[in-house]
Amino acid sequence: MTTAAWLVLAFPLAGTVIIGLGFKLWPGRTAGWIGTLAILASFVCAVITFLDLQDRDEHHKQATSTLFDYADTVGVDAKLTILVDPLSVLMMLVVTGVSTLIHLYSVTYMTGDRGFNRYFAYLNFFVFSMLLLVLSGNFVPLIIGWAFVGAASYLLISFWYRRRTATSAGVKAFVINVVGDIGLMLGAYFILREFGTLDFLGVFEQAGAAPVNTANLVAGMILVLVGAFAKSAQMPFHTWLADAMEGPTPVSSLIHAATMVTAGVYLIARMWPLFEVTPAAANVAAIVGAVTLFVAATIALTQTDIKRVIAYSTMSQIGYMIMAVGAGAYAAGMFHFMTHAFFKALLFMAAGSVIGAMAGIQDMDRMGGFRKAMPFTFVTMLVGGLALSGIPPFSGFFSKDEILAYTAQRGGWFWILVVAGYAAAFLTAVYTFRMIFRVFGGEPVPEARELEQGHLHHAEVHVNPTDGEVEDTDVGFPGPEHFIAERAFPMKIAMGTLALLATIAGALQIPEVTHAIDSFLHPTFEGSKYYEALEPSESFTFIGMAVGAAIGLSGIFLAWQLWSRHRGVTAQLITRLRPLYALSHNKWYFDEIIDALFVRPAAWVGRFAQQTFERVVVNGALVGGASLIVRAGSAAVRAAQSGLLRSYAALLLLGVGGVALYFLLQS
Amino acid sequence: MIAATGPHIDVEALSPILALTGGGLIVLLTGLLRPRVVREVLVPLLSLVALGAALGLAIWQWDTDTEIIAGALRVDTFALAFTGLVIISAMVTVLLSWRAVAPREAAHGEYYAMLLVSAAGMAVLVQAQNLVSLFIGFELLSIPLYVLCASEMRRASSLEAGLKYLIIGSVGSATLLYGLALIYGATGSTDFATIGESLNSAGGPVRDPLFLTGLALSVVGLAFKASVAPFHQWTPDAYEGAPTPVTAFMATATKVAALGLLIRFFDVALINAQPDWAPALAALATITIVVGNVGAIGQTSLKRLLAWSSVAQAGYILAGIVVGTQHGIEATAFYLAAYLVMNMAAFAVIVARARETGLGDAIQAVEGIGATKPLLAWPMTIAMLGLAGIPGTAGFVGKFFLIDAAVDGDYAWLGIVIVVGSAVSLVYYLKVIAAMWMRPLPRSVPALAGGALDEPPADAPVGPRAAGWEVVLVAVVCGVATIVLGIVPGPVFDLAGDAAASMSHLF
Amino acid sequence: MPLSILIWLPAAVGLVAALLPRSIGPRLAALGTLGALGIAIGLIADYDPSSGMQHVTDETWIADLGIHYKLGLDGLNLFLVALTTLGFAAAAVAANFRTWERSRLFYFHLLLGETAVLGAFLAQDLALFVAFFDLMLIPFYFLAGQWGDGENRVAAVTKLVVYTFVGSLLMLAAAIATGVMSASDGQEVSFALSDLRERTLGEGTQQWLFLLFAAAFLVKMPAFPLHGWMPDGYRAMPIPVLAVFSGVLSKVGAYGFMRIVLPTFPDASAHFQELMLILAVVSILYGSAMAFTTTNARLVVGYSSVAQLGFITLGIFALNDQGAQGALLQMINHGLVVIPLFLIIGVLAQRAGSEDLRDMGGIAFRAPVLATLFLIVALATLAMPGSSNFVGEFLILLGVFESKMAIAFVASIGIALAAVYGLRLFIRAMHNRVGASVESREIALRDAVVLVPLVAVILFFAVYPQLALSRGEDSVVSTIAPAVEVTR
Amino acid sequence: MSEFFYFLCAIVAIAGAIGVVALRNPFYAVLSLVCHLFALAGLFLLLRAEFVAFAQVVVYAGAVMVLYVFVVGYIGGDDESVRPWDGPAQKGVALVFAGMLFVELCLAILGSGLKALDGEGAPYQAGFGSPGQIGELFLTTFLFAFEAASILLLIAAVGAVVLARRRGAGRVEADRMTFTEFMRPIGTGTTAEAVGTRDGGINLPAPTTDVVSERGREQLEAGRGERQ
Amino acid sequence: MSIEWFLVVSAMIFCIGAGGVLTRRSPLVTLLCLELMLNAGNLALIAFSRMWGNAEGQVFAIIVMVVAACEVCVGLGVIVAMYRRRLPIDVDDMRELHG
Repeated sequence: MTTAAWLVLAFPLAGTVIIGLGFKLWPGRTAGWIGTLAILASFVCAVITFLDLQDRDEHHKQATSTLFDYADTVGVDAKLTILVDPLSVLMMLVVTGVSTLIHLYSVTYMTGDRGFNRYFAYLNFFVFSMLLLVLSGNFVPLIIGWAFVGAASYLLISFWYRRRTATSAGVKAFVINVVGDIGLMLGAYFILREFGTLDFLGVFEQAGAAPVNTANLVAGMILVLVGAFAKSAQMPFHTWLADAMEGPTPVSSLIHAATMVTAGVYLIARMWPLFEVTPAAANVAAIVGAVTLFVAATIALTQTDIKRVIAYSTMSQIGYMIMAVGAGAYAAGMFHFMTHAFFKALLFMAAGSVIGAMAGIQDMDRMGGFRKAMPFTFVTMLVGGLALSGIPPFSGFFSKDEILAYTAQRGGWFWILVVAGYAAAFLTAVYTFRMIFRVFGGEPVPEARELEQGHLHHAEVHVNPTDGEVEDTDVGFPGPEHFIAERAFPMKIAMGTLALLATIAGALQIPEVTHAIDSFLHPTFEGSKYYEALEPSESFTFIGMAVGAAIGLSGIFLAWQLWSRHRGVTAQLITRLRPLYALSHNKWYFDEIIDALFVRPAAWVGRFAQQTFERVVVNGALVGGASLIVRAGSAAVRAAQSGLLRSYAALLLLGVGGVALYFLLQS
Repeated sequence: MIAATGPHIDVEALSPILALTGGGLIVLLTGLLRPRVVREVLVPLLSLVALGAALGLAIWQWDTDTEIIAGALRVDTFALAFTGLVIISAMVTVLLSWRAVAPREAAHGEYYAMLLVSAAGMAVLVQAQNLVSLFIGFELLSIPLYVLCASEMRRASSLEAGLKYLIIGSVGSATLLYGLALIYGATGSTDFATIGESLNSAGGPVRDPLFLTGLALSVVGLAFKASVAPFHQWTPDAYEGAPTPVTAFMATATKVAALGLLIRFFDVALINAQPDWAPALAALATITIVVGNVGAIGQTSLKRLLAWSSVAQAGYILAGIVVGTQHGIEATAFYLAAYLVMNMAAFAVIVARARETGLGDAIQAVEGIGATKPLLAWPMTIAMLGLAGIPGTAGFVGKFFLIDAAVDGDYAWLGIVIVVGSAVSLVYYLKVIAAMWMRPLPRSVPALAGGALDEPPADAPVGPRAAGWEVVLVAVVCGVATIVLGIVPGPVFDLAGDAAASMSHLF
Repeated sequence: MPLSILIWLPAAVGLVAALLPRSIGPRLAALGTLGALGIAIGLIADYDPSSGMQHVTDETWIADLGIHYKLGLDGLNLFLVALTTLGFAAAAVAANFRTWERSRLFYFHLLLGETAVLGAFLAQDLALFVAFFDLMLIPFYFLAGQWGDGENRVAAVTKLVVYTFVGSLLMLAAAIATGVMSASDGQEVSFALSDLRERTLGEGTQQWLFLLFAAAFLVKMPAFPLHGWMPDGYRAMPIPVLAVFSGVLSKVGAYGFMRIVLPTFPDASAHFQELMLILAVVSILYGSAMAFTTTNARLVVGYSSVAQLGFITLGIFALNDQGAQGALLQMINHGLVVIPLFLIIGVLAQRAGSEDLRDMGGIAFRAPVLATLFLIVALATLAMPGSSNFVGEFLILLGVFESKMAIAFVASIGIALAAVYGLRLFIRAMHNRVGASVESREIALRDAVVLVPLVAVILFFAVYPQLALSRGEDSVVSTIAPAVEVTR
Repeated sequence: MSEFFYFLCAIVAIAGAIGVVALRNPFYAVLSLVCHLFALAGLFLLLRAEFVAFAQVVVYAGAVMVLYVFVVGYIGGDDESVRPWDGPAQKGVALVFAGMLFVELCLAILGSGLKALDGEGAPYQAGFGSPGQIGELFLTTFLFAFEAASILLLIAAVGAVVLARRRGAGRVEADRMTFTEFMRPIGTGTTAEAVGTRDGGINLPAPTTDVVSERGREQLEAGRGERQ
Repeated sequence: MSIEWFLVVSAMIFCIGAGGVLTRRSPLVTLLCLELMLNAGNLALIAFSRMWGNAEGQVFAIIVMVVAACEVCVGLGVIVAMYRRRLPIDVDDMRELHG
């Protein structure tokens, strides 16, 4: 069974190496197909692993395997170990599955891009890293996977590296992720100090016995949370996610929606034994999740870049998950992770299709009326939207409401979080359908008309959608061609499949009916004090679901009122609620704050060191000073060497006097 | 009427000095013969023979340890070792002088005779066993040097150097004389042995002001010859003005003699008073190191640069005397040997370049020779690195030894002064190296590949000329010696050990 | 015996090569360095971690001073020796693809330098170490002064030599003092490290000796604020020389701390621990700050080295096993990344016609291979997890975390800053629009010949750092044991 | 009696010394030195050093001083011109330094613990300081010094000749020459010629390349120029 | 007359000579001053020899006279040589060598 798991890791790596080494050889789309097949193979292996796991009895659904000692010295046991258990298998399945579809989607979407092979090498590398992350059974490989996905995300964000916007966004993402890595590393130190091992199982065994809320451990887990937040774009480490939309759309859909950004959720769920002995840290997670999900939702309301809207909604949805796992609703969190992977990936793909139709333009102000022109895209987007807004019977409905129900079950101040959750749910519905109405409703824009005539619009000159800079034609990516789902079969398959999943996945976990996820994950969370204990009462559950559905529908209704029925009302609203609008539109000024707090001071220090300190102290005082003294002495001595014989004699006599005096004093 | 019976004369022990003086007289007389071959070939050859004989005799006498001629001289290993160093330096000087201008100006016979007598004077100085022979040796050393300094009479600077050296030198010797007089007065004897007895006897005048002042004055006189600051000021001028071979001789042999005498003075005669004089000497050493090193910075005349550096080196060596241990004497002796070969290599190169270019001893004379003249560039490089104390050269081992002795004698801070001084000294030593390797050959200076002459400049009777094989030979041999001493110092260490050992049981 | 061969082989070859005709000399020199590399690999292969010091040679050199010609190989210097030979081999081969005037002299100096560095690493006698340590610099003086870049290179390199020699000579004095003072009366003076370890000095003595040694090593590294020689010196050196100078020579200082200072002056090391740690942290932050503001590519790497050596110092003065292990590993890693980095910068400078980052950019598309190599090296430089550098920094910070937690937290900022300047260097050179006068060309085969193996080594260590760790562990632990004892 | 004699000699000696230092005309300075030497000889007599006193008068005040007078006459004994910068300041410095030294010496002499110092000296025994005793010492204890002194005198004389002999312009002696030329005796400028026995006129302006030649100077200037 | 008196005189002469070296510019006179210093030494020697009643001092004094004579003649030789080269006979003008 672990062999299959190793294979899961092996295929994407192999894909990366093959594509990378042969980057000059592969004609046309070959590299794309290689990549897709590699991921597909690893998906198959994941399924095999899953089946093996199912064969085992309840109490032995856990296996570890060590490849070799990575750095096993002086009390540090960093081994290359994988841990296969329901949690990691679930992650494996979702990651490989979604990745396969997105690879498929990319094969056409990226066609014609001059970086086609590089793209698939990176993408495979990402999948490898993500799987390493979810499979690792030891902190060091975990951190490695953690950083690798960060690197992969950097590479793909600045994939179109002729764009300054892309490269700077990449750096931003990378640096914030490194901060996360550092947090994780320092957290690992605390854990190592506490339990003397870096091996997950070793740590977890001792964790049960550990006293609650010991300062060391709390500090450690909070540092671990920093890692989780940075990766999952939780506040205040979220600013990179919106900029990350510089990457190609499939990348956004795979990395920045379906998989990588949810790593934080996985991490917290994986570390549950530690978090349960450090409730303080767990609560921090829950609160930050709640805040993020609300703030992100408010921001999403006013963004006009279609990808950024979805990005902020991703933030918000991950907020839900973090809140869930923070509150102890692990199964719910993972469940929402899964459904979210489906419908959010779907939404991004649909958006990609629209962008294709707009020939690279992402600004919703310039879109509209695509309903007739691209029915398939419209339907899939609609499905995704409904799932996102939590309308029954779509998957999002069940997962989100489960989260809220379980959180509410914790009682006490958790109710505040729940309220925030419902409020955000309302906003979610609003901004989601704002997007849909603005893109597909209303008068068709020229591009839409052109498409209705059956011709896909092509821009004569490509510009960077972010800053309007004209693209570098010498190298010429992003590619001159672009594709829409209606015309590309692979894209259709990918989106269709996801649409289907987004619709039905909810069936896995219908309250009082099915408990697939719950029971599947049970072995992992055996002994958790919340896993069984937290069981919302029947009535409560259904009230919650009713409320959820109602909120979702009313949100959609409001959106319909504002952006479909009375267009233009929004303008008045904006003028009336200027400050709120500004706050939301400027993303609560987080970029500015961080800039003022960290970036500028660092730059200032750098300049000070460069321009002042180096010159004045390092060269001036230390080097210059010394040489100055020496030169002064030299000048003096050589001035005394005047060539005047009598002055020589004078000095000689002076010396005589001095020496004689000294000796006289000795008597 | 007193029947005067001459003292027994131990000719064997006296033989080195006899060889030197006798050789001097022979050379002087031979120089009167007229054929040019005699003057320009035979005379230097004879001088070399005399020196060689002296050296051989010194080695033959290596283990003797006697007082000769009624206690005028003491011949022991230490004295012979230092005599040997002096003789070697003199031999090198003869080689450097062979085709130099100075002998032609001063007439060969006289020139070499004075060189030999001066060497003899140094030998007397290090062997002196009573105040009178000390003083006479001192003068025997100086007076010929005064003349030699001025011997390039067509050059004003040479005369200037001579006169300056003579006047300051005479002040120095007058001071020395007065000091010796006071010592005689305080102890009532001119014989070292008797002086030592009366000093070490109970209630002896060791702490008597009369004696101490005499001591102070004589120290000054000797320090002056060793060009210890603040009595160093004649050094740069005299070294720059004097003919280069003479400079080489002064820089090495004179130091050897003066420091040898200082050792006898302090580390043997006055060893019991070491706590009294050591601080003063240490202070002088520090001043000397500082002054010498900073003075050398920014010099453009190589001879002047080496003069200042020799001042600094004197400071280093003084550290070995300060501690007043056998270890220190050993270190001093070794360092003097190392210092001798390093400086000789440098001076040989200067002579060679001065002959090949019209640039005299200016640093431009060596610019760019790294590319064209490895046989000169490498010895100079090694010499500079050695003087700076870079590992792999004699200088490093020597400094190591000196610092070792300093620390051993609880003068660790002096060791640190030494290393700081060496660090500063790199500034000017590297300047020379940079000139040789990292600057282009000055365009207008004729590059003499294998001594092929091109048109001499109009104003010089004989223009740039070949360096002469013997000069190059000296440079190479000394360069190699520097390296060898740096890697296998063992043998020379043993000799220095013998020398030091022979001192320990004197008084 | 094999060690003596290893040390003297380069110098001998260099001498021979200097006498052979111009056509053969350089090739032979390169072969010589490769031969040394071969020997080093052989030594790694037959190294036995369990049995302490190996291949010990112990001849009396200068009996009167108690100086021995004593060499020995253990886990502490094993990989540093290998690194040295690798670095010089790379430099010699790389240099072979360029034409130098008076080339034979160039290689003579280069190989003499290799001998000196190897000697410093292998010496087990303090005096011998000092000798090699001081000698080390001279060949580089000639290399930079004669074949260097820039108008005022002579002044720059003179500054470099004098500055570093102030430190080295102070150490000379301190070393002698150590040998003499540690010999209690009756004992024969000895400079053998093994003896010095046994003969402990008084607290006060240890302290001033420690400071003198520290001066030498910190200057050599260089560490803040003693890096004044670095900017000019780096600009003055020819690229292959600079690669070894920064990649290998700087390690001798750090190595000296571990090999000499910690075992010989345990009390002083403990006494000055905070001072050194703070100095190290400041070096990290300052170096990083300089690295992401300066625009000269060489200096970016130069200042990053200041930061990296700060990390190494940090690990050493954590005064515990983790820190030391990490420091040792990090020395190797830093050498491994810096050498290719400088060679790459050389290539980039050819492309852009300048070493200024502002004139570079955008050649990744036409030079994917170069970009990939550069990317790997850059990510390794910024200690990305999965690189061996990460393991090094992980252990170092763990060590500091165990001894002085607060400092570990401050130092970890350095990792984030490293990400900034690392990526900045890569992006400014490779991404964005093509620079004005940049000729966008793929890496030439002759450069690849040198770079690819180096990158391969980096990748190997990234996958299996255990190789170095397991071989080093016993020696490191036993070497620093005295200092660790004191802190306990 | 002896007191009077002592003071007479002492005062004259010191006065003579001061005269040497003070008189601007070298010729007068020499003369006052002569007086000084005579007075000193007197003091020697008081100290029972008859032979030394005698030698002092004959050798010193006689021979050496004559040499002086000759040279002064030869190079013209005109007064030292007064320079602006060596006015009182220079003299002041000299006075201070000399005074300091004098004080120290007096401290040494008067502060000494030696009883004998303020005695008349050892009891006089016959023959003390007589030529006989001195001569005996010279031939026994100080034989070496005696011989060495002779060498010293010789070499000093040679040196003086080397320095002071006449030189005229002569033909250039080529650096390379045929063997016969090389063997053929020519004017060499040895002592023999200096004392003017044979072809003294012929002297050789020998090659002066150790001197900085004109052309060399230009290059040096140029060099300095480009360095600054 | 006690020996000290003589010594004081000799010390005075010595210092006068030294002062002369510092003040006089003509090398001729400087040489005379050197003579003074040496004579001071001589006087001291003789005084001491009287004090100890051994003639070594007197012998020494005679040697010193020889030395003095030698210095004088060499010194005068240099001066004459300079005069021949038409060089100024003035120590303050001998400044080609300095720095």
